[in-house]
Amino acid sequence: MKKVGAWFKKQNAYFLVGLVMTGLAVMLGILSFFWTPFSTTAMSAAERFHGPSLRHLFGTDNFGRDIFSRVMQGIGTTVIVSSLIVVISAGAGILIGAITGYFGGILDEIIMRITDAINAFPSILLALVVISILGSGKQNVIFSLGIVFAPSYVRIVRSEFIRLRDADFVCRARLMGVKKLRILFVHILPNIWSVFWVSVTIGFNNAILAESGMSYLGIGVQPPDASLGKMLSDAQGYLGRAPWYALAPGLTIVWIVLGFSLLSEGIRRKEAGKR
Amino acid sequence: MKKKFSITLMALLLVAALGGCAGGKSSGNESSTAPDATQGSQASVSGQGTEDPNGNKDSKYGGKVVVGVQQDIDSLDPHKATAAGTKEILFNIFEGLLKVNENGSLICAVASDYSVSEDGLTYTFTLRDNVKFHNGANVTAEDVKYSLERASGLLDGTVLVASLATLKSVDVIDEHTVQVTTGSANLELIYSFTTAIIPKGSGEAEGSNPIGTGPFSFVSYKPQEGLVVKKNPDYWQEGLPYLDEVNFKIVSGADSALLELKGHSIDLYSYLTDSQAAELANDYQILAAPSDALQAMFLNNAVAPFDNVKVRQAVCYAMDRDLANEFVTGGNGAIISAPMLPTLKDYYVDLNGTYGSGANIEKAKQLLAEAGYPNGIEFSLIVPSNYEAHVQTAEVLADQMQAAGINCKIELVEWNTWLEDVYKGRNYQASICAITSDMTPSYLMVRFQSDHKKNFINFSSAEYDEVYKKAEASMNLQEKANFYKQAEEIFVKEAGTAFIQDPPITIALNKNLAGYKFYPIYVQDMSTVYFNK
Amino acid sequence: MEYYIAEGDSIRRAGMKYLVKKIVTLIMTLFLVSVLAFLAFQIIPGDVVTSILGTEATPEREEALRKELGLDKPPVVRYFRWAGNVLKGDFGESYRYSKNMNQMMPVAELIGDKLPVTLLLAAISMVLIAVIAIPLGVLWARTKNRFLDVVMNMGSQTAMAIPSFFLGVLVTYLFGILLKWFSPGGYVSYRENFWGCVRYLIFPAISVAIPKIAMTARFLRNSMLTESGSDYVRTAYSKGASERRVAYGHVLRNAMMPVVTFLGMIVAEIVAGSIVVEQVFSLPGIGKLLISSISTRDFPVVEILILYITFVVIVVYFLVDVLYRVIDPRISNK
Amino acid sequence: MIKIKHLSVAFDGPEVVKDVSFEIGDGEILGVVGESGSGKSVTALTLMGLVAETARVTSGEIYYDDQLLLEAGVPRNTALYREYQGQKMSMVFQEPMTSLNPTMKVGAQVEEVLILHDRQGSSYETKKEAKTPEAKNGLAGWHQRRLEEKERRRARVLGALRGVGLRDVERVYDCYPHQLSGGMRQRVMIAMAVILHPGLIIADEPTTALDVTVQNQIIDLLKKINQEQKNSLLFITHDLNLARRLCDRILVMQDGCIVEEGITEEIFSDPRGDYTKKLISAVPGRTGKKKSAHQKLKEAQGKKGDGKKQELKPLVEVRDLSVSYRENANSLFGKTIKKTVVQNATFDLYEGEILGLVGESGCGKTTLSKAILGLNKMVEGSIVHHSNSPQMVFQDPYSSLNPSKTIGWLLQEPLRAQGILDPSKAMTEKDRVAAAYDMLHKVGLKDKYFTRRPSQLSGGQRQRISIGQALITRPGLVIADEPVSALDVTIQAQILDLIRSLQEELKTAFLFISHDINVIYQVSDRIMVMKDGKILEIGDTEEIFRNPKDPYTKELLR
Repeated sequence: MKKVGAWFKKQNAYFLVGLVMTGLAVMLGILSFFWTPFSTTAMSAAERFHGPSLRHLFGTDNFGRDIFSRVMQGIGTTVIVSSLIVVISAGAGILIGAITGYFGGILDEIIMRITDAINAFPSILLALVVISILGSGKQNVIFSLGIVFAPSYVRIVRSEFIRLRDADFVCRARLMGVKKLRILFVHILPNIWSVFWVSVTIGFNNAILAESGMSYLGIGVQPPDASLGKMLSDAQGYLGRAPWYALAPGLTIVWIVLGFSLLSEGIRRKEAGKR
Repeated sequence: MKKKFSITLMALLLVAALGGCAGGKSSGNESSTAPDATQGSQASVSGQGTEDPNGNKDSKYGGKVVVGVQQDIDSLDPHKATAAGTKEILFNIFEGLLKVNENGSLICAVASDYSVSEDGLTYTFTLRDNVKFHNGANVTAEDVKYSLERASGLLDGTVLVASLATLKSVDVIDEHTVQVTTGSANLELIYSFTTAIIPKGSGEAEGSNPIGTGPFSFVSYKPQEGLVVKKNPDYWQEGLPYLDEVNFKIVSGADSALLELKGHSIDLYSYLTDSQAAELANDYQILAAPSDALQAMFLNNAVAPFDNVKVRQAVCYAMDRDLANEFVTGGNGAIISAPMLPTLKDYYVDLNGTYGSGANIEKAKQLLAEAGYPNGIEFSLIVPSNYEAHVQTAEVLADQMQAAGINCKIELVEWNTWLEDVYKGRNYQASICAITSDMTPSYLMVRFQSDHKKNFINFSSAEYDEVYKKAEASMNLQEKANFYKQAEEIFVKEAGTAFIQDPPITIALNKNLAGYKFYPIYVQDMSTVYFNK
Repeated sequence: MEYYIAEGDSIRRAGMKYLVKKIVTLIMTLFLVSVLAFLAFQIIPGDVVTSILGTEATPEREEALRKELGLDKPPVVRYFRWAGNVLKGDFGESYRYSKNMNQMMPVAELIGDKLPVTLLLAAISMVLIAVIAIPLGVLWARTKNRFLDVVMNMGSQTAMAIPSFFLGVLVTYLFGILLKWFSPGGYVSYRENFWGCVRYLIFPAISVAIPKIAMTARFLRNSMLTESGSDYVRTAYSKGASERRVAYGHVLRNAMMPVVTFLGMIVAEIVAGSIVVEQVFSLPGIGKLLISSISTRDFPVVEILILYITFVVIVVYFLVDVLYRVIDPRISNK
Repeated sequence: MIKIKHLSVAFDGPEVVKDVSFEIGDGEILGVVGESGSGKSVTALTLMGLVAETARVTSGEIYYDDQLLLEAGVPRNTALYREYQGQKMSMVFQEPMTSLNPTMKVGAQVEEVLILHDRQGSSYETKKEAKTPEAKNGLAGWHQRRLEEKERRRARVLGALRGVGLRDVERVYDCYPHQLSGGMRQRVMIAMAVILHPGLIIADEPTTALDVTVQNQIIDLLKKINQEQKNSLLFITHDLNLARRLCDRILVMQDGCIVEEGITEEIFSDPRGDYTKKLISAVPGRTGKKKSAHQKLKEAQGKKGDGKKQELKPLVEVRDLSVSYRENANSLFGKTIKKTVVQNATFDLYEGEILGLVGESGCGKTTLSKAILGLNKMVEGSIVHHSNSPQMVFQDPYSSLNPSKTIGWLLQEPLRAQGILDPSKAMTEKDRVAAAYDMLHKVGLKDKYFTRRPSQLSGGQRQRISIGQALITRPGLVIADEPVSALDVTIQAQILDLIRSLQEELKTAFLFISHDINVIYQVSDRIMVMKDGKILEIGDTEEIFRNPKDPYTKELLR
């Protein structure tokens, strides 16, 4: 324990606050798969529109469901959906970015034009196309947003690879006769983690905001699954009578996104300290 | 996204061959303004003695009103408009030979009187003499002939109003009379003569603004913003309309409408959900009336597990309609079990008893076991995402029916996807939505014939088809009603689909506005609305 | 004593080459996007005919409408006929919005009517961003006290974390309903009362601008901190310049360069239509038009809108790039 | 003039400057010599009042004439300092490339000094002019006066620019810094420093980043200014030779203290401190070392039997090699013109030999080396290699090692790659680790560095690993492109010794590239002199140094 205590003291404030906020949210999300204070779908006519109370931390919604349990489940869905979105878009970003950045030429030109096109394409239309191919539900949100966010990663990874492809140690690797793929993924890739990590956290936040935006517009996670975006768009109808119904999911989104950006700021400062 | 399906214009009363039309004005009873108006009864606000129009200007005349509308206008051409939301507004600009009043009965409009021949093949209309178009020109027989020929397809071959397709010819007898002959006799054809009368040639003239004979005349239309109409000073009904200008403002969705209502930038808005109505209770008058639509969990009879009648019956038993009514429509909806509207009293038989309006879990489980599904069924329930009421009903019922082992996975789809996959493609297991109706029994029941192209639930029962054919053909009112009732009983016995309720229309009306009349079919009649200062 | 100063005309000619290359990429991307959008419309279920007729669809009627709208021809023919028209300047007519009795609304007129709303919103947002973010950024960079620095940092992180539709709802609720500074939904068209329209647009502009202000302030602060570490700052101090003169005279000049690019990207993002904010404030801008046109499968409107958005995004990026070269003498014509 | 008593400065932690006291007389040029980290720059910056806030003056005072500028414990009097900075004392920095504001015209930056100090109007010139007849008053008058003032200032700036030897000053006035060469920018810095005729000029390594020829011109300029303006100069450098040519008195600093002080000649003739001796010997002077290089060549010949050079097999034969690259022409669609960087170079490189290649930056030596390794595409003429995969050592120690890997991994990577290329040479994991440790010791580093990352090593240590990585596969030829020019003098000497010893042990041929003639002299058997892409002279080290044929070589050897 002493060792962990020491480790904590050494960290900077941003890292700690960020860790606490995200840790709490992620734990709640994971817990929601096993246990929630109330069933997330059980309705009770008697308890409709109850304000926040000890029994219902965040109050109840128009069906009398406990908002706190639904927010917990919402966190679970949103965090998982967003992480999968980041995995897909980051993975695509690395693959395409590395190849276009390192080799350049016509391939680079074509792929960059495609990424520009995807980037300028309204994500709503792209989502609709994916829905019609894949059917609605979580996997379509994940896949369509994965495609939508890939271009930003491609651009970052590509510029890093362009920067490093003529660095001295890469020149030397070529002289040694190291194979092309090995140069790409063993020599150059490990050097772009710090820049990549920052864009991953930003990407994660954008994924959360986009997922909730999609649910807000009605194409996204299907009821009765609770996604924070869907809850927020439903709650808008009851602003007058039950403002807590809107504030709970809204503030939770802000809490998670803020937590992650503080965490990434903490890591960035730690990283800067080490170099 | 459009709230309800579009409907053709039909009247309630099957008037005998020589029926005349009721007088120009009719009075209705005072409506109750309490939020939960009693369901089923015809609620309308109207009625005051005739007032000398240009007499005292103080009491009711003048003022501007903003009406919140959910869906954009799909066409300014009365004959081509299909969306109910568009017809609802054009009702104020255009009028046909006949017109519907708030009780659903036909009254004379451009025509002052009409008569139908013995064999039901020729209709003769005499024109009212002081009716003027908005551009000041008098309505002539030529205009009527042009309008009816254009709508029926006699003019250029393309049928615009389907129900007029059977017309053979439209002849001008003299200045004031027009005679119309039809190919086949059909008692319900009379209601198609509410089709709009427009000046001769205005349909084809380049860039011409809509000209009709209605209480309000067209001012301007901006897509996505709204349609503005102003008072028609020389409207043939004395004393109407009261308002100077009406702006039908397009609102982007239920949620932002609520914000705008709270900000008092809209005076009248319908399609409120129950919870929204409760939100606005103290700023607005909240009025409710049945919407005359049938909300149901439609079961695809051609697809497992609903190809088995016992399973369908089990669903009907397990469904707790009262719960849905209470949660979604605040108890204002009318529980139904058969494909018929309670308001069509002559044809309605109360079959709620067969499956009960509460949840009968044991019966449902027993039926499922008999049908070979001892541990329940699992199916996907498709719901159009733009209808908040249907989505909420789906969530309530999905949770409630689990007790009976009926597990449904809700799948929200975009409106056009619903039209393509469910309505036209028929590849779905179950779907919650509503089919609107008009005042004719045939409109609802015709679709359940096995071979009918609108039978999207693939209901097929020879017995039903046979009885329906008889009902359609019979010319005797009493006999026709009995046949319809028999058809309803067969459908309910076969549990073709699990009906839920006839949801109410709830509207929010500015506190100092009065004179709003509810119509059984999609009409926003602004001519009777006035400001009581 | 060697001595080189880049000649004037070589800059211009190299600039031309760069310009041509950019125009070619613009055309290629526009073509790619238009094909992508066309394909999307073939794949999405339901087309404009089903959408128009709804449940009233009878096969004959569908057939007639399909022929009337020219949808009966094979897709490839339709695409090239449409593309031909666009190149000839005729953007075609909307399938859904009618102009009057028998004419449908031409797409150019429809978008032309909606565009000023989005542009006005973008302009007001940019003014808000520039006016608030830049002084904030400079203050933040120069402040010495820890507390203010932490407050600014947390504040900007939070501002960036709020989803735009939630922010829209909060702004409407706070300013519209509680404080009654504006009546929600009371959008007044710029044609009748321009200033009334601007007054209304301030509030959606606030919900667009808040996260962007936070981003710009942070960006400017970081840029100023990096610049104030460079050698020429030490030289300036060695000349006896005061802290204020160095901060505004030297550091801000150089720190503003990357900020200009950053602002350029933000302009592209806003002008491409902040769909959700237009939805919440029911502003008849191109963002809302795009959403409703997609759901009503109004193909001509959607295509032109997407082409417009792509065009704006690429042109703005290009302008920013050129601007960067013009104002930053450090970069000779690469 | 300047009195510094018991000055010590600490950066949150250990003291960097420890109890330093010295004086600078009027018109005297005082040299401060020491390696990086010896505290010489911090002392100068503290005197000038430019040291970072985090620095704490723990003891001592600084006097200018007899005005107390700085006292330990008392926060710096910024108002007073601003008065002195630029007017009473000024500073010239090491990096001319970045010391000027890139987005401001050169003229304006020099003029800023006048603007800053004119307002106080205390400087000698402006008082004289104030007596001119009173111009019209009122707004027009005010505007008129401003225009005149501006014109007067512009003239003074142009005068100052001419004073530092710049030609075509009107044009330079309106240029941006990036449009001028390094040397010209340093002259502008000097103009800025001397325009108000301050009593003291501090020059912190003003010539380190410049080429040799330009270096000499700047030194001459500083000497001229000192004689003309009779102000004193504090000249900070790590290069003893430069200090010797310029300074009257020299201080030697090590680890924050002054270890020796004295007249220049005394320091050089009989250095008292042993650190000073070490410094002097580390400087690659022309004396002493010469024989051993000659000797080595003789031995090589001797071993080979009849002593003629021809028996040594050439490793690389280069026959009129021209290297150029495609620069897209300015014309819009015109064909890209070919810019030749290396013109028909012809030379041989023998087995086991160190061939030195010397030339100023931009003369094409790096392009030549990359061409030999096949890294350039646009090559004409022939290159014949007789050895297997030649390796390269780069100048910048920070970018020549993959920062994300451990030293052990870096040393094994060449062996892994070789194993894949030529299965016969494949080695097992254990052998590779052993070879890596062996090379680690060869380059003089302890085992503990095996698991460290490059970021945890000093510049010198990193260069050792870089050399080890190049030699571990026993290549026939290694090209070292300015391997030591980024390092301090003492560390430079160690690396050069390392290269020589490894070269003898492993018999690898080296092509050693540098712009520093003294380094080349110390390490190479034969020397090639290059200018603007052409090889001017090739010959034995001894011969080149005794009678250089080409005028350019003479200038280099001055």
